[in-house]
Amino acid sequence: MNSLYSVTLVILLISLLMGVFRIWRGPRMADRIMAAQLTGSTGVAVLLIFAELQNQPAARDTALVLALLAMLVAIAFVGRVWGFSQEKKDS
Amino acid sequence: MSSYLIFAYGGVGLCGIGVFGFILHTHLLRRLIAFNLLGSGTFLILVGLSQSGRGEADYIPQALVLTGIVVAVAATALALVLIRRWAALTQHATLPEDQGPS
Amino acid sequence: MNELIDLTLVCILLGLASLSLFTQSLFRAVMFFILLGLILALVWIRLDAPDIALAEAAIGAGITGILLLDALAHLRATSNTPPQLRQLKQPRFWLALISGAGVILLLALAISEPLAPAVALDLQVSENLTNSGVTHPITAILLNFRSYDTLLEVAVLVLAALVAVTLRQSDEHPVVNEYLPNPLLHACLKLFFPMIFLVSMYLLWAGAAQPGGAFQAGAVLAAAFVLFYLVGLKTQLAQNDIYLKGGWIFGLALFVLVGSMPLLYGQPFLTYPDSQAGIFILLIELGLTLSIGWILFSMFLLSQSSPLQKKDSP
Amino acid sequence: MSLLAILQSFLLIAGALMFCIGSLGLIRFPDTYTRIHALTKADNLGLGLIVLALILNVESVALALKLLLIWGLVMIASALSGHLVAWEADEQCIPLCQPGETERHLESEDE
Repeated sequence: MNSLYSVTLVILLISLLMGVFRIWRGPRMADRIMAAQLTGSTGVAVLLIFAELQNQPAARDTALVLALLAMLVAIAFVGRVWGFSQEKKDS
Repeated sequence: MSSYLIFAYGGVGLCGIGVFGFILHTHLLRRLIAFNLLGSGTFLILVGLSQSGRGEADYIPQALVLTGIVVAVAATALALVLIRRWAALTQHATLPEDQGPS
Repeated sequence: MNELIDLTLVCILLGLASLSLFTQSLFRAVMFFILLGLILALVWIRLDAPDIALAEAAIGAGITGILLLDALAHLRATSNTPPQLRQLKQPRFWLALISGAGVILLLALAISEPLAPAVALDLQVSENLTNSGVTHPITAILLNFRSYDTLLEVAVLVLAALVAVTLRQSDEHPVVNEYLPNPLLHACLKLFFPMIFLVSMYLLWAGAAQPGGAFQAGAVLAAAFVLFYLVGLKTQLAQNDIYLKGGWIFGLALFVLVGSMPLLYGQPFLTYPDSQAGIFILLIELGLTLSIGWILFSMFLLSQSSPLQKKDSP
Repeated sequence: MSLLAILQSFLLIAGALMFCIGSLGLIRFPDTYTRIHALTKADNLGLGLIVLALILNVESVALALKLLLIWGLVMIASALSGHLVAWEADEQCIPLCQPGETERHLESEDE
């Protein structure tokens, strides 16, 4: 069973790296934010696997906190950064 | 090599990158990020090193680091207040000694 | 296999750290830094430190990211410094390189030979755990064995908030809160607010027996307050100085008050009677949670009150 | 190997692959609007399959509910952020990708 979890982890880490690539590449800020959102969800999945793999129940609580706060960055981005830069462009 | 020690060495790497970036960059926001990297590296060394000697979780450094993280985020927030005030007053996000002769 | 996963995590960590420092765009740097916080939370779980992982998840994914993004939006109007990596010939670069390499070398040398601890503190912790009023060692250390440290830490937080409030600009620049007029956002947040508060209180309550406690709960609570503010809900409470500063002092005052109660019975400061230690700790932790959440939120709020004013003539 | 274990391993690998496919979509799709599609699919289905696999061997109902709660929260959060990004992109009239155009023609927005 443990080796199965490890294989799942490796695939998830590859997915995480692809998300990092999209953040690096862009080209728009919105793409970076979406990639960050996806890596956040991948992180939640990794934490759930860690909880089983290491017999660490508190990892699930961490996943819960991460799931609750993952959208904060997106909201802050849409509300603050994006509109702001557009304003600057218009003027 | 135990996995605790691997992360301690990772913390060493973070500290080095943090110091490098802190000296290299002049933009204050980047310096703040570098400073935070240095802090995270220190936390990793602290927990990883003490646990690698014992081979199991060590609660005392963990409690120390927990306090440290909360103080670090308060320091970051205070630094951001200072940086924004500075930028509002001078229209620059760098310190005067880094702005060059212009 | 386990070492492979650890090595991969360390590589991702170092890669993200370098990317966040050496990418040219500042926005990208901030995004990588937020992602680094996420990876750090994973690393703390691998290090068997779930308490720190909880705090890191709440702080790295929540507060720090928002603080940096928000500052970034304001700093965009400042003079843009040219990308640093083009000035490779500068003496600054060599100084930075030598210092960074020196730090890595020295630290690696220092940790290559493990030190034997002089005092077996962990044994003392496990021996006294039954008298501490809680069963989770970290909460026992933070709020019973070393409660002086925690008290002073909260004092440091209050101090930071006080410094921030003295830097606040006068009332001629009132806080302008941009409002996101999206109905779906508000509907979802009506679901999320109670959930975040509930999780915060759950972490506080769980701290007695399992990973969790005042710091993690406070960080989650601060994220909830920031979310409140970001979507333009009422923050009149935070505009009033009495409530603002009262919230900072509340946790510290409660801590001192509860800590000095043993003085009435001739006991030293901050020593709880063994039978009621659990209740004392819970009371202090509740105050600390509210105060830490409020302090972190008001630091965010105070950084808002410094808008970048365009000068007509530089 | 019992039937349950086979089912579980299938679900785990399928979930992880779903995440991979989502990331791949995020890389391969040409513009912002199509990438939202990749984002939400990966979150919902990928995490959902993994959570289903983990639920099969939990010991208590409360734990199963916690896992389901995490899944639900991530689903709402990703749907919400996808919606917000699309809403704001529409507000700012970000152009759709035309046929034959690749993303390389777009200059980076924030530099």
